[in-house]
Amino acid sequence: MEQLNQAIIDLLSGNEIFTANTLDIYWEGLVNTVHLVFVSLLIGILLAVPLAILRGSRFAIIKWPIWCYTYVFRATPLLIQLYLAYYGFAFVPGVRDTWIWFFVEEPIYPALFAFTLNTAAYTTEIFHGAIKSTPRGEVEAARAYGMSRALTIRRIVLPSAFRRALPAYGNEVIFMLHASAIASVVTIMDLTGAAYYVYARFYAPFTAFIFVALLYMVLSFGIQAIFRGLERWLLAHLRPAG
Amino acid sequence: MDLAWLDFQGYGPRLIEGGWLTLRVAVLSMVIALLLGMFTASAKLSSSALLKGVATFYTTVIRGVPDLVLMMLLFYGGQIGVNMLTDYLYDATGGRIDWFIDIDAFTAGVITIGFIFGAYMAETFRGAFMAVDAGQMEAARAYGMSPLKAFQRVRFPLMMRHALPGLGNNWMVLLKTTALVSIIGLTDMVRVADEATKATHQPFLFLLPVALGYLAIASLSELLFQWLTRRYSVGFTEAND
Amino acid sequence: MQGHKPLVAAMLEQTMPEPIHPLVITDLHKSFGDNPVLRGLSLTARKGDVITLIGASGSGKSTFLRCMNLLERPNAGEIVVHGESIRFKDTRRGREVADHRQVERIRSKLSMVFQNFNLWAHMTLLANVIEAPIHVLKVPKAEARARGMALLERVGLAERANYYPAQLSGGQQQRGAIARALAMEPEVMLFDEPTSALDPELVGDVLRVMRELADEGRTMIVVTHEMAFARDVSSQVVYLHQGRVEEAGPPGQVLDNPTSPRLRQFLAPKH
Amino acid sequence: MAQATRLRFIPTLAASLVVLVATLPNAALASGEQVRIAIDVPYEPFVYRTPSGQLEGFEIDLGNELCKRAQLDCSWVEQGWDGIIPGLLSRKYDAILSSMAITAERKQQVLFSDPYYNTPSVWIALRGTQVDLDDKASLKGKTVGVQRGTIRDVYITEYYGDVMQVRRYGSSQEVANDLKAGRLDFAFEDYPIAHDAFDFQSSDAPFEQFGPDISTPTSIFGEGAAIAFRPRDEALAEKFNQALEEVNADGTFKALMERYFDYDLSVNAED
Repeated sequence: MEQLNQAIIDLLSGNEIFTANTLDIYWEGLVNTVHLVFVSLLIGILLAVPLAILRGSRFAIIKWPIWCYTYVFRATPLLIQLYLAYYGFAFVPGVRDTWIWFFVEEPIYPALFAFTLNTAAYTTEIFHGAIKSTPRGEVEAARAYGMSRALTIRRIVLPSAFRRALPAYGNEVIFMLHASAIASVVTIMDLTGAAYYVYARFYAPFTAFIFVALLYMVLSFGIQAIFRGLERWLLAHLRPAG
Repeated sequence: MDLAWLDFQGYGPRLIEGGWLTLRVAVLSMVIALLLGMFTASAKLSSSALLKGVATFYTTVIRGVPDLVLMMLLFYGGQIGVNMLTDYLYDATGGRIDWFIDIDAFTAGVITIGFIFGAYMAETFRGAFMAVDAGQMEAARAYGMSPLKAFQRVRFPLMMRHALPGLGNNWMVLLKTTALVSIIGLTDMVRVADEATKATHQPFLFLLPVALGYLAIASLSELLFQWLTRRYSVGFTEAND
Repeated sequence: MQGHKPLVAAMLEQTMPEPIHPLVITDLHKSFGDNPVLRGLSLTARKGDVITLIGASGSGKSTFLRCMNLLERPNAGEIVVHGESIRFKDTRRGREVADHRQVERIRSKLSMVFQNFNLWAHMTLLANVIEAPIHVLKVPKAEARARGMALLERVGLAERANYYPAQLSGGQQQRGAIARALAMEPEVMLFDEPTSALDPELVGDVLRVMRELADEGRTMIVVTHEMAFARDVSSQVVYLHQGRVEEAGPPGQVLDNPTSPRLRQFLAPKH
Repeated sequence: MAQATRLRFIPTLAASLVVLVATLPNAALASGEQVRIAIDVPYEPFVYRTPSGQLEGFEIDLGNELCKRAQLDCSWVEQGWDGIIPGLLSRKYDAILSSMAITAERKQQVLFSDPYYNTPSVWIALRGTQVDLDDKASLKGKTVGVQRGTIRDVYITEYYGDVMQVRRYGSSQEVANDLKAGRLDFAFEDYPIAHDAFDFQSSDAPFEQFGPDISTPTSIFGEGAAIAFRPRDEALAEKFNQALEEVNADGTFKALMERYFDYDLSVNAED
């Protein structure tokens, strides 16, 4: 720890790239990135669970629109979705007098909107796949013991599907962290935005981008570690007795 | 029928050019990614600790850092690296070799995306290499095939069957990642649409057709991969198919 | 004598009110598409009966069992569980269950043990046992736990209560599944080839538990290939052939003196 | 196993290298007489792209004129403002002709020509906005947009960063768009840009210049816009200086200026 402190002090002395001022900007960027990713993942997963269940519906009228939604959002770049969310409503005449304006005024809301719909689409497909691969016998056993359809989904299908979806969802979380870097194109001061700012201000692309690259790596590894822990805990049933 | 709207307020031809650029960037970087991935996967499976270490470092770093940040780093870093090399040559030869190699935005974009997806491809190929039964290779050698021939005739087709789903997936992600080249200054279709949107304040007129363009490319490639999958899984089809 | 009730029993039925049997099935029909699988099957399980269904594969014995708790939907016929008849309604798509709540309630009285155990993989053994009692029968958690542990003790798996299914052998899983079935305190237990998926050396433990249940006087309907079990334990053996009852009666009669040539051939030692 | 892996390694290595090298011809070998000039597009009316993709504007005309006089083979490179100095230093191009103000900070990185125009910066807001730029309390919570990395970004961050919400954009056009869309309360822009985008001279324009022209402190706003070069390219800078002197002397500069502006933005205009 002391060595680390010393290293930071060495780094801070005698340069203008890592001053208290720029570190403050990086910190703001870090907070914004984490906030953006966390909120969109949270709302995304809340949307994805019901969508994933309905995606497996017998009725074409329910199944088909959800398939369309996930297909379109997965086949087009998030950057375009972000642009559409950011510019799409801003120039509609009269929009300023409607409640929608609240979501348009601050750049964070269009960004959250685009990110949430994007991650919800991917998460829906991940969960749908996991639900589909629930062993039929387990569902049958639940039904045979008098569980209703809803209770079976709640107690058997979802808990088991969540566990199976965990590794894929962990990847989605990391993808989302990486994808959030484009938030900087709509003026959000996220980590990448902070790097942009520092390098535009001090003409040092390397220091700024290498530094945020390292921060992103730390975040990525942190997320990986969390998911490994989750898997150890929630996927205990897959490990041989020990 | 009135086709005037196809002009897209004068941006039509550039949108199409942008689409063509998107396709070229995607295909060329896919080629680089495939080769780099194959190479890295081999390095990871080799017995050399050095190769293994370098390959692991490469894939770990790439997968820990956002594409956009890597793009910025490589876009400038690539040029600076080349400059350092040419400067060294200049000094070392006493000024007889005076080169300047200009990495334009297109080259930088293609190499950068190829470099990023090489890491993802490496994981796909590594899985596929390991899935190929070692016995099959031995059989090929036993029948007197040369190593190259054995690779070409036996290991490669066998491996492709395992690699195809991952490759298809990576291609889709790569295709969408090309949109980021608009941020480092390449006039792909996203950039043209963005420029037009900012100038005319009509986001839906420009961004929606571009989204449809991606959708079309994605759907076509899905069909292609389905066809390839069928081709490479001859003899492996499951009984219930 | 075969197919006729003993005289005394017949006389008793006339004078005394009809006792409520755990399970009475009348004239059950089932077809998959155009392919009839069950062609008019009837069966009465009195309290304490152990009825063994035998027959070649494709005879419809498993389908029959799965119709009893509506895992398969019969096309015609009546199912009465403890005096309550399952209601159906006719829709454009054919005969459907009229009241899903009723079916769920009735299923909770008929516990099934599956060929492939079908334990819930993400739950520990104990959690498997107490899941349905808590969420279907609304038994208080503490009570369900205590009873669940007692049941695991019974089937010899008390120390494995906190293991996950994947960490247990097939035999242990099946005994766990039996404990799960018992936890519902069912009117009737349905066994669907409970030993077919087990390694031969693990079959014994499962059969021993089933024997004990029979001795306790549980009402059981068992689809099985274990002829020794059928002979020793059942009160009635039913031989199905192509969706019909070919022969039925006490094991001594059906297994030792089969009248049907098909049953005789079915019972002949195979090499 | 070790042998097998090495055998597969060699052909892939060879193939990879061949293709990597084959992609390099895209990288052209530049000769000495060619000059690549970077410009941040759009910065109307200094530079903008027509829908068909043509580059037009005052600086394009000026640059082309200077190159003609200095007998240089010039080409334009489009580059976002953020990276325009790093790109110069890493030799992606040889000069920046993009309304870059001469500041002490930038002088440490690049070599500047003589300035070719000088304009103040201005605040723009919706007509009738009621705040006092000197009273920071009245600005609390207001949003102001600037182009990232410009002298205006530096000024706003330094003087108003503590009370106002500063939004930094990649291009000045985006600042104007978001002010028009209502996402911003203020924009802080170069005078010609604001003039062009908001037309605030006409009395019925919805936006107006807010407060006085801002061009001090000089430590931030510098001494006017100039062409930037790498520090060691003094000869090249000298050629451009000479050409600048010529166009100023023979009235070409004035003629060009009048084509795009109805006011004077030459360096000595304010004197």
